[in-house]
Amino acid sequence: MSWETFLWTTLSVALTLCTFSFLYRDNPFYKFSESLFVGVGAGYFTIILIYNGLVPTLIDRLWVGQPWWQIWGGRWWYIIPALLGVLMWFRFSKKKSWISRYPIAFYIGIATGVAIPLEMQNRVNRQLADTLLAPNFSAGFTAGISDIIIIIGVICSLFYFFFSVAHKGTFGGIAKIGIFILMVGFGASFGYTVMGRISLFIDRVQSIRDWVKMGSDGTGGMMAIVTIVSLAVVLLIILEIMRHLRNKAAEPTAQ
Amino acid sequence: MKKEIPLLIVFVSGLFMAVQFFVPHASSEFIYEFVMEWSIIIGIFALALGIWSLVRVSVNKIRRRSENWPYAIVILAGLAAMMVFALAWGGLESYMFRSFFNYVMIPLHATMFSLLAFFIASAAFRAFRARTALATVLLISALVLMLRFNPYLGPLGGPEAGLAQWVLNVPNLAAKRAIIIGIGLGMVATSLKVILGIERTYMGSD
Amino acid sequence: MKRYVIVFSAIMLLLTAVGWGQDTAGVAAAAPGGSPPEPPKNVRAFDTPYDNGHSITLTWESSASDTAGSLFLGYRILRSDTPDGPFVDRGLVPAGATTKDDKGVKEKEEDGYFPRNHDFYYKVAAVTAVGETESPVVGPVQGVGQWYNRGKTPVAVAVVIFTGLTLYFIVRAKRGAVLYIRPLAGIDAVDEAIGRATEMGKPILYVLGLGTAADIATIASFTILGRVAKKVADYKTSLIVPCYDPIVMIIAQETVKTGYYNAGKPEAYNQDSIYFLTNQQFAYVGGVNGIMLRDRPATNFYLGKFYAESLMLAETGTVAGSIQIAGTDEVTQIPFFVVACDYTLIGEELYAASAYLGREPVLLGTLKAQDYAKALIIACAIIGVLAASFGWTWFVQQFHVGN
Amino acid sequence: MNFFERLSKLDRRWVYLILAGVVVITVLMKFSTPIRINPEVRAIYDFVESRKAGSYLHLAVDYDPGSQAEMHPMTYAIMEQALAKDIKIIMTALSPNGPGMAEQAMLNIMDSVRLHTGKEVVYGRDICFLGYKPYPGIVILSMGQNYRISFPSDYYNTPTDSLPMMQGIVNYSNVDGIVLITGTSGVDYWIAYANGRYNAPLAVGLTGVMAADYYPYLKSGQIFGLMGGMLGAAEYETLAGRPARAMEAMRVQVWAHMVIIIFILVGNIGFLASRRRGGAR
Repeated sequence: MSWETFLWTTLSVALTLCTFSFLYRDNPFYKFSESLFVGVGAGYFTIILIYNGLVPTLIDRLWVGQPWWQIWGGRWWYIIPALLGVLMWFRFSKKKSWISRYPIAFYIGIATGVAIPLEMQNRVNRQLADTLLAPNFSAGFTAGISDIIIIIGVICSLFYFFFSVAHKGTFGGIAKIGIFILMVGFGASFGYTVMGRISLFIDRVQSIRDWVKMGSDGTGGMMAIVTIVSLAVVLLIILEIMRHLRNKAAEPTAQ
Repeated sequence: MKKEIPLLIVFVSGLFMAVQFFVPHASSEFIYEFVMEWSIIIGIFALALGIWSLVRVSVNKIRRRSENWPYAIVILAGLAAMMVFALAWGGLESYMFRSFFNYVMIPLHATMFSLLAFFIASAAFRAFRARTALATVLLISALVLMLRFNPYLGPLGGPEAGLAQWVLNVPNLAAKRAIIIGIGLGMVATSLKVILGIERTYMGSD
Repeated sequence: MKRYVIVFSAIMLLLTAVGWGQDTAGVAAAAPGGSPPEPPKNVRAFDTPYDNGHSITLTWESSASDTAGSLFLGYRILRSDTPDGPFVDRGLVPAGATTKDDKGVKEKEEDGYFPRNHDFYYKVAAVTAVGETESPVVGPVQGVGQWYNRGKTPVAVAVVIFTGLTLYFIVRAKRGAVLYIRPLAGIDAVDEAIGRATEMGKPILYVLGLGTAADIATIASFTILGRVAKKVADYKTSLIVPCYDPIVMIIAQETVKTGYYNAGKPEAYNQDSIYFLTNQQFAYVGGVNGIMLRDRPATNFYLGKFYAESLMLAETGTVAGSIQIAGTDEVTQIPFFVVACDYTLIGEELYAASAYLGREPVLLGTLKAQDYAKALIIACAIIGVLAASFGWTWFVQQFHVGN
Repeated sequence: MNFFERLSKLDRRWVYLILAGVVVITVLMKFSTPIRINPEVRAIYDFVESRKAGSYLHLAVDYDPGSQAEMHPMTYAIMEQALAKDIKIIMTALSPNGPGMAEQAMLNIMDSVRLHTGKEVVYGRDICFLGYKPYPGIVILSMGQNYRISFPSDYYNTPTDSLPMMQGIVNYSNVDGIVLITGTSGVDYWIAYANGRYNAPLAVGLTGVMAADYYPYLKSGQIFGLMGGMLGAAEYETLAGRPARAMEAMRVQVWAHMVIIIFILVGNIGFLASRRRGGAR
């Protein structure tokens, strides 16, 4: 194992431990790793947007190997969105910042215009069409009953979402069944997701284990670094416990 | 000029895109794709404003020596480092840029994400209490799903796995479907309000 | 010995027939010891309906050799510019299929370009281990683009009905009709939550989620933010809005400014409190979590698009002791908010919230339209299920949306 | 504050600490969870176990790197078992990213069998990997006729006929059975064609998400065995007496879930008990 990889891995293990310290409480180690992540993340995003966004969607299309001032050989009409983009920068000026509303209006108009038929189709038409099925009793009694429960469930839950009718009387009763069905669904969703999430933490524990292994299989220097980092962590924990005990002794006992 | 024209732009471009949906012809597809690229390009130019805002807020923090100001330096350093690594040395292939991505961003990303395991545990502990009938229903259906793959309790494909599958496929499906239909109507209503100019707070005040 | 020869030649023929590596299409071979398959019958080629024009649909009736248990491998689609060939292999369809769209992309300069308004001739060949038998040539046929997609008619009808309802109720509301709306716990809590922040002298945190300004959930969140900002200005509390997307940040700034302006306090508006944080999902979560634990906001709003971070934010907010009001259209994340937050706007309630907060008659009118649409959907569902149960398929088919 | 109230108001950090502790301990300790074996997994194990030395098994490795965490342990366990019993394995990969998975599994297993049993596994004599071809439906059909139609040569471009173990092996009727490990919907082709048209005995290993949908095929006898997800793999490792990767992941997950469930129960016991003591409020 090369020193280079080992040192980079040590850095990532250290940052991992800093982040986990958040579970105990906010502290300088977490603040550091969080700020680093925010900065590095924003920088990474910027670079990716320049190289994978700006260059292929705009620059490569405007300039096709000609002298830089001559854009006519490329797809010159891409100058229009570029100008719209530049209009956004009028926000840097206090007086003229309203000009930036033009590209925003365009952006919002496109987004909402696309959404109207698309969301109507995907969320309303398709979901409704999928509901219009005869209960399938040929697949067994339970299957048929389940189909009926689905239809009733959808209808009752929709009752819950009525805004302009008071949830009272029969209407309120149906809406009440609806909210119960919604809760069953929410519980199921929650329980279903728990399975996968633990493995994320398992993966982090294994990566720390691998790093310790890397150090103990490596040279004496690597071993020393692993030992120092581990001792530092243990020391910090001990200091924290002592601080905690001291504070507790100083406080008047609760109750 | 300041407000009427933008509202007109919203109306025209919105109506145009709504109609475009029903036209399968290649020329309509071409316009759709071109317009989507416009949105991407506008987004790229907007990024400059985003970065400017992050830098401004951080610099102000440092200048005013507000609480936790040293961490604003860390933010700026991280931002500058990534930009310099890539722009000065070899773009996306730059050694430092890639190493920072692999050994700083990826582990921080994975670790931050893995905190979710703990939050799930504490949320379950704190909130899954049989306080009301509704809360009890939520609790029971979550437990049914959590127990489904537990080898201490029964075989895979056994009755409780069947029950879990049923809860997932029947009441859960009904609930999801109703929510999705409602969301669809809400989205269309919101979009209509924006296109018609009824909802215009986002457009500024003057 | 003779057996080996037969097996060997059969293998060689199979290799030729299935044609990996080489384009040996069109070589129909008779095999010793077996008869070639029957060709597919009634091959038809026509312009694919309701598309952009860069596609042609082929249909046929199964070859008599395509039976269960047989060694039938599939159908090969062959295309040419002239009736006499040469024919190009356009792909193999597995046994049992009776239709195939031969299509490509519309960009001339790209691979897989499929010309529009161009004459083509087709053959369909039945392929077995023994050989290939081709149908007669059909054509000429052209791919033509259409100007209206009839498969989308149900969507068009739905949009027209819904728009009509919305306009009708807006007009009615403008004329002064009084509309009732039922109370919504999450909305009623907003005033209380802002008041609490004022009492405690602590800020309010408003998170717009991970959506871009092109997501309708984010747009809905802007409309809520505008109302919240007005109340915040009224109460003289401060507002923090960390953003995930630069355009979202810009629009959020405008929105909050409008809110302060509407409250008559434009001078209290501070642009720096609405800032861009970062565009990496978990870096953003880390940043927002940090704000929650350091600035200790009295109230957190999470309205917009949220993914795995929903629970991470809500749990940290609980630790910080904030009142939390959440709402998202991400169906998988709603349960986490329901479990961890004080108030959750479930699905459609998120889109209704701005009307609730603003209480303007015009906006309430749109809520009424949404309710009528739901009533219509429920009616269609009941009639449709009954129709399906009694075999009245025509009614059900009217709801089917094509591609 | 009584015990139950205290319990229901336990600081969240204790929850975190206990969960983290359980995960770390279960990752580091090498114990196995009592896995209850399901008949559909045992069927596969018994099938391989009852083969005579020198018989053939077709192992289809049709998964992508994305599902390797669940699928690799199944592949490894079956290969180890078969090779230890001198059963010859024919491997194919019909998912675009499958060949890399199959080759990795094969090379690792050849090494580990050599290491553990001292037995030399020879490519071409004991095991072979025919490679990848597109159009899974057609490939599966053609293999029912003759392996050489789709695979005239193996993954390494050696003519299939020159592999010693492939002498006299024409199609599915020459192998004792097919075990398919997959994370893709290609499983439908295998059931319809390999089993449906050629009556080849077929067993499947699927991702946890997919497994539930295939129990009907087990009932109808179209597949004779089924392993679902990490748990299925762990069951197989238990049967084979070599708890490994799946077992590690499984014991951690199972215990972590137990902790969460126990916390939910403890929270509720505390809550209900303190409410009863507090009387009607």
